[in-house]
Amino acid sequence: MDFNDTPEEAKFRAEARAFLEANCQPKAAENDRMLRSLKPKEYMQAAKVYQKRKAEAGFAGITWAKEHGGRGLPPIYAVIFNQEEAKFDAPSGVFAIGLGMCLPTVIAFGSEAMKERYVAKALSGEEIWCQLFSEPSAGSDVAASKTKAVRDGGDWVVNGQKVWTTGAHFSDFGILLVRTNPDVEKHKGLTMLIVDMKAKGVDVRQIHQASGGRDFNEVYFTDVRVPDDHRLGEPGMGWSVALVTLMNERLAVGGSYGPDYKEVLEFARAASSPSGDGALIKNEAFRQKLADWIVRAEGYKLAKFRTMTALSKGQTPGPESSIGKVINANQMMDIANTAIEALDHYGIIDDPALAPIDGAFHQSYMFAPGLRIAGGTDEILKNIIAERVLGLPQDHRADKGVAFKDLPSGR
Amino acid sequence: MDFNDTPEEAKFRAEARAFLEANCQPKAAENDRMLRSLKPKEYMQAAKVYQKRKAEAGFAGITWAKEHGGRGLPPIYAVIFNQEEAKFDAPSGVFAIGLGMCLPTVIAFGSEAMKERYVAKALSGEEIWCQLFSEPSAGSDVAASKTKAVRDGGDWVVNGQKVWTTGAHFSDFGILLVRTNPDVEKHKGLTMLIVDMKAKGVDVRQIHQASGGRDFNEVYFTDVRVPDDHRLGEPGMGWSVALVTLMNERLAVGGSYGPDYKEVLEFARAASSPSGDGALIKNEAFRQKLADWIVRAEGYKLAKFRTMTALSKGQTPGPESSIGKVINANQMMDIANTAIEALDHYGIIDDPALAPIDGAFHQSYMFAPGLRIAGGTDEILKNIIAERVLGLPQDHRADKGVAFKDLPSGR
Amino acid sequence: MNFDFSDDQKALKDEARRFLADKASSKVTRGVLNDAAISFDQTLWRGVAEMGWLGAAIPEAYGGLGLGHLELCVLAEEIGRAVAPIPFSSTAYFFTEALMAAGSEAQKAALLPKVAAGDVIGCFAISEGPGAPAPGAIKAKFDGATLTGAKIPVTDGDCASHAVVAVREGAGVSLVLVDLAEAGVTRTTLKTLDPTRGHAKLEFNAVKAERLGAAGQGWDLAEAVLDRAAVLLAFEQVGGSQACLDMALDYAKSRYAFSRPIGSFQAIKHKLADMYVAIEVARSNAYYGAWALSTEAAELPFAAAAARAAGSDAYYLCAKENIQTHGGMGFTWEVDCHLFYRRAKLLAVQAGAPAVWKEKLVKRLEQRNAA
Amino acid sequence: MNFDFSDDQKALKDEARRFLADKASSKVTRGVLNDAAISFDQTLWRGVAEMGWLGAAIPEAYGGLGLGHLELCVLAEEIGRAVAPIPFSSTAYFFTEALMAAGSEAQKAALLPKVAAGDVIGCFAISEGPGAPAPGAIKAKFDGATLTGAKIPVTDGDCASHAVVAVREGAGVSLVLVDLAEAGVTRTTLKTLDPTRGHAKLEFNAVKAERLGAAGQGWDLAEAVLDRAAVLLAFEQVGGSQACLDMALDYAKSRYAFSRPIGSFQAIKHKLADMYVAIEVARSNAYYGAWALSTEAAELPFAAAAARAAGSDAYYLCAKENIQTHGGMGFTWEVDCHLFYRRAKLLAVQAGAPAVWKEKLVKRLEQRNAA
Repeated sequence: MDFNDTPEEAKFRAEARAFLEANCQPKAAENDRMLRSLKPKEYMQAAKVYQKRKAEAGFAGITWAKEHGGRGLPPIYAVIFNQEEAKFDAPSGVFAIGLGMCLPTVIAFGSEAMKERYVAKALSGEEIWCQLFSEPSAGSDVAASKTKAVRDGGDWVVNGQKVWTTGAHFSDFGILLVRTNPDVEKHKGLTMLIVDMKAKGVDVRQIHQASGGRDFNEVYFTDVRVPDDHRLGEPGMGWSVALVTLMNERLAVGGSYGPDYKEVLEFARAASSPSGDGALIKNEAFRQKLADWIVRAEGYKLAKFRTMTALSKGQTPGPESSIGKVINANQMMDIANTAIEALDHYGIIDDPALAPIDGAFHQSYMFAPGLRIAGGTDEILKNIIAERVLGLPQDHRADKGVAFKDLPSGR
Repeated sequence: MDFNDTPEEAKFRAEARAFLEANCQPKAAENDRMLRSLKPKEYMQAAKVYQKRKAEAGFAGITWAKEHGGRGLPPIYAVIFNQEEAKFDAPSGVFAIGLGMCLPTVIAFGSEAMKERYVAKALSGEEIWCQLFSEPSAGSDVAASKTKAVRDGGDWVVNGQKVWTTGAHFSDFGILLVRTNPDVEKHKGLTMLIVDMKAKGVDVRQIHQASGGRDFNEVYFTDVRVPDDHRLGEPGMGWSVALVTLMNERLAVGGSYGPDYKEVLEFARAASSPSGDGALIKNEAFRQKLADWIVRAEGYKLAKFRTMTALSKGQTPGPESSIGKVINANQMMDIANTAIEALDHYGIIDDPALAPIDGAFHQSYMFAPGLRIAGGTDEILKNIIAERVLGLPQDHRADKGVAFKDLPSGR
Repeated sequence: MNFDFSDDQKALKDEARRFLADKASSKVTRGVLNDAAISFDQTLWRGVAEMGWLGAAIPEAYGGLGLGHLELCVLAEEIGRAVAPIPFSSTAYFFTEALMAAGSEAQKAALLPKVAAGDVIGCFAISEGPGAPAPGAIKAKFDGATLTGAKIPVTDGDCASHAVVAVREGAGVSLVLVDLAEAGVTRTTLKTLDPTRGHAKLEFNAVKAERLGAAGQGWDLAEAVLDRAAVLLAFEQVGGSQACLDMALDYAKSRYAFSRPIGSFQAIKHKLADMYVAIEVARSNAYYGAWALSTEAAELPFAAAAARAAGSDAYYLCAKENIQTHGGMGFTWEVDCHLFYRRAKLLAVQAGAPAVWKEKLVKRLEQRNAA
Repeated sequence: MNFDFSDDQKALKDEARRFLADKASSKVTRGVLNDAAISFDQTLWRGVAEMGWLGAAIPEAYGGLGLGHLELCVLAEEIGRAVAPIPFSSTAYFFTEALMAAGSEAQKAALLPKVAAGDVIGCFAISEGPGAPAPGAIKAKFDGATLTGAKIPVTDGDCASHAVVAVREGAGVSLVLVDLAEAGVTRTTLKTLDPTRGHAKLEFNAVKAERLGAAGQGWDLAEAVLDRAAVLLAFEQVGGSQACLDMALDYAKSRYAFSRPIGSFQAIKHKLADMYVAIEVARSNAYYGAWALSTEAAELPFAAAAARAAGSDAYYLCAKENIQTHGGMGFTWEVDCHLFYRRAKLLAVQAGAPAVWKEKLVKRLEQRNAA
């Protein structure tokens, strides 16, 4: 056992580091606070410049085939670059969904013409992509998507609504899951399209979150015309296309957020104990909780090292990576709640100027409930672990053999 | 709000107390440790004598109609007697299931002749009853009982096996749920019989529990003949009969077991803290846990007072009493586990001569897993709360409209 | 055994629920939530005053209804259920209880009628920064006539007309009564997790104040007031928890996923059953607190701590799992889930965080069962 | 990045699993469980010795295989999975590690070969009664030549031939080596929650003993041995947890209720998913401990504490929920669930209960991030 890179990996890591040092600032704090409220225009400019350089330097699409502008390297190299990039204030977030989920789908199912048209421009950051799957009545059950596309000559005419779309308001294109045949079973009547987000009839509205932020959007489609040559996969095959896209999602959302346990330690040295005597860090109840957080945080980090090891041996990691979000979202909430309560009455103050760590605990408290839901609820992820990792039988399927239009749908 | 009896209740309580003082010894400890291993012969003798006196004094069947030898009083009076009886070493346990579950069923569904024959003798403790519902492959799903009864002339011929039968080895009679028609739906092919536990072909074997004790039995039936006049309700109506019996069960198992929090406090004053400095009771982590136990134990006790209040106003309590076992079984395990771990390495010793409180924590540790299962698992009880208290829709029923014999049954 | 509210009290509860359903819909709460300039809803406050709720536990001699604390408990539950955006708890629990416990005849005669009429908004100022307040740590000073120091945070401190303040006086701690209109008072509104209630930092620079109760008795008085308020806050927590469960139930029955009501899935069933169990435990402990409060029983300190601990845990569980049950919808600003999630945290930390009350509970158990 | 065991180590693990499936079935474990007179299985012990496992981490110079600690870790996982009724941990983790860490050349030469051959059964005696042992509390005395005092409990103390004992020597604590065949040793077998392993109270009355390591260094040595043993015990805990999950999975897939496999109900699915998550966390922390142990890394104390805390929590969860998943069957003596539930508690409390290791973990975090 060792935590060392192979010689090739070490060489690559050095290159990556050199590129990053040349192109961005190292991070102030060790752990980033992602998913804060929206990035401003200037950020977007910087992001595009950075992505262009990244592509020129060959650090975009590291695992992609050379023919698509990639470098054809095994996944471990992408992980290594991400590890290094995470140490810098690299504005790569806005491309994550496009390059991580959308374009791989385009590459897998798109025509030569489409790949020609879209892949390079996405890789170089010229064009930004979003993913349009979830709907108000199709969250955990994405395959229940209702957004309708009807064939009209050479086009599809799309009407409906998508929701929780990250980055829709600054995206140029999106991959869109639509219902093209309501007369067959739920999973069999879906089709995947590439939609121009600037097209007539596309209306993007930001969602006001319970946490106060506006990180996501709803997207309304009114008679939006999509040429049939912008279809990914055959009509009715949309679900199999979507599965390819979703395979990558959970990896994307698995990160750990909020103050890490080292920051919690610093906080606890400064804060006072609920029992009134001395510092919080001296409180045994708090120490036992802190130990549990360390164990889970380390366990999650080390599990990722095991995944990396598998990658580095050329194996592909399975849905076990689902455990990350289940652990982190709940732990983030528990840490935030414990810290806030440790402040006693003062804990209600969430003004970054007055609250510890610029109000990071309070942001965690308000954001964690969303994290328990985004990219698969705790319940869905546990189903996935139970069924795909542990091989337990599926729950009863009420929709088996029933035409989509005849399924009960409630509110 | 007050915790006082009404004048009538107070009068009754005084009578009860007088009877108890005259007939049994007050308890040494405040909380009893029920469900220990089996009572010896002498105990059985004492129990029968006590029950006879109880019946003569009119404290058996307090809520039963006068015509059945009862006193025709509202349920609150039974609760009051039980409260008082609980303060004494009263050997009433062996009659609990018979008088609490079996005989009410006999009274509700039995012929005049059967009531004539059985009710009085049960009430006076002359004859003891048990309940034969659960089977190896019908636990949570009791209605899936397989034990077969085939009509032969004036008799039913019973073959099969029941399990987890409390007191079968010292019972004279039992109410027995049997499958009389496998060709109809699960719930429609059951019938309830009264079986003579001393009859030919009835074989009672004690179950060796994981905890080491032998509190329950398996009962095997081989060509056991039961006269048709010992049927309770119509053939095929067994499930509705069983529901009447089961209504009372959860109330029966809802008690709280293991050391109570006052004993835990005593223990914690004597034991030493895991952090090595001073007594366990000074340890803040332990204190927070103790607080949680107090809150739940008090909550459970006070919820029972609310139920009593309803009873005292003539209302009947619903399945909300299910919360008792869910709270207590898990808390019993948590308390036991915490106490054992607080003893560090020494905690592994379960010799009553060496372990605290005569090994009560260790007995709890080994018995609690059974308590989480007996009389409805945590999962079943939560389903009951969800469906019957909260009115949530039933889960999908795979057995709807399928003949019992065609149902998949696994192992 | 009569461990329940009377029919009259239940009727009052129903009346309160109907009134609040009409006058304190979430639209009203959001009015305060969305406007940083407003710290409470004037109309609702007036309405509540007209209903006489502010004087429910105030003797008729002082302009109250003289009903008693059981009545105040049922009102508290409904106010908690409605997440009402008014300084009710600060005024009717903390300020009024402090006045009634320690106020001189003159003080009571001067203020209680105005409280009952809704013309005085009270607040209770102990905290002086992060962490649980301790008698030794109180820095705000009282020289017998004037008060100097700072209190942060003070719930409803931005809209209150009067404050009861814990101060250092000589070696000990006293409570003093302050008219916040006096010269030398500076209020700074605070941004908090629960903007549906007002919070402020109160700074006092040689502000005229009068003692409430005897000098040096302040800490014991404060503890007594906190115990009484704890029971009432526990009822707000029970009401809020129940509202979350009701909301989650309603959604779970009508929302479909995989062509079934999500409430037919065991994961949701057991989640809601856990909420129900937590509420039953909290409600039962709250009732016991109500009994102790209304009878001035010696069990009050123990019962109050248990009620408060149970209420805080139940509300946190119910508020977060109500969001979870609602899925994505529950994380939107438009759906009310977050109103409860925010209020749950305020009710958990004001007047002492859960860990503090659990510590008190064990201490009081130790006292009750002295070794 | 190579955070996994090598192919050779995995092959050794598979070999161990096959061997134990054959030689250490639950029938063998029950042989010890059901016979109070037997404290371990002789045949299995011999077999394990012949496989060379006892000497896996002992250098060839001392008769061992000289493989190393990573190999010992994979063996520990399989031994934990099998709930093997043998004094393996006491001998191969505690006794051997103590000897290798502090033994003189003579001591090592005299004993290690016998350990590797299975002719010496070792045990590690620190506890002197309820509560976590502390250096100040050690009462057993060593006068430079003989040992007097009592140790309770000592895991495998009833079958061990030798013991490493923590003793008071002057002001400090030392470790001494005792041949339990010496005069003055009294053993009293103890009744415990896990009868598949032997436990005893050892009383020493002026028993001949020799120092292991320097005088006064005993506590530091003991701590070092405990850290090393903690990692190995964590692997036993991971193995036991995994066995519980496998058992529960197998049952959940084949057991029907309401005409469906119980594993198709979300309550069971999520229960087993929770077990899986706990095991992944425990396994990852155990691997880190293995790395630190095998490389003598400075991170060992931190890693060992994390591995032990994670292992204890995971095993308790998995053992109790495995019973719950089995329902009534799981509560019978005949079904193996309780073997794991019993062993889980032994592994949790021996060498320090979970709370003790969590406290160590935080202390070590504080040291690592000195203020």
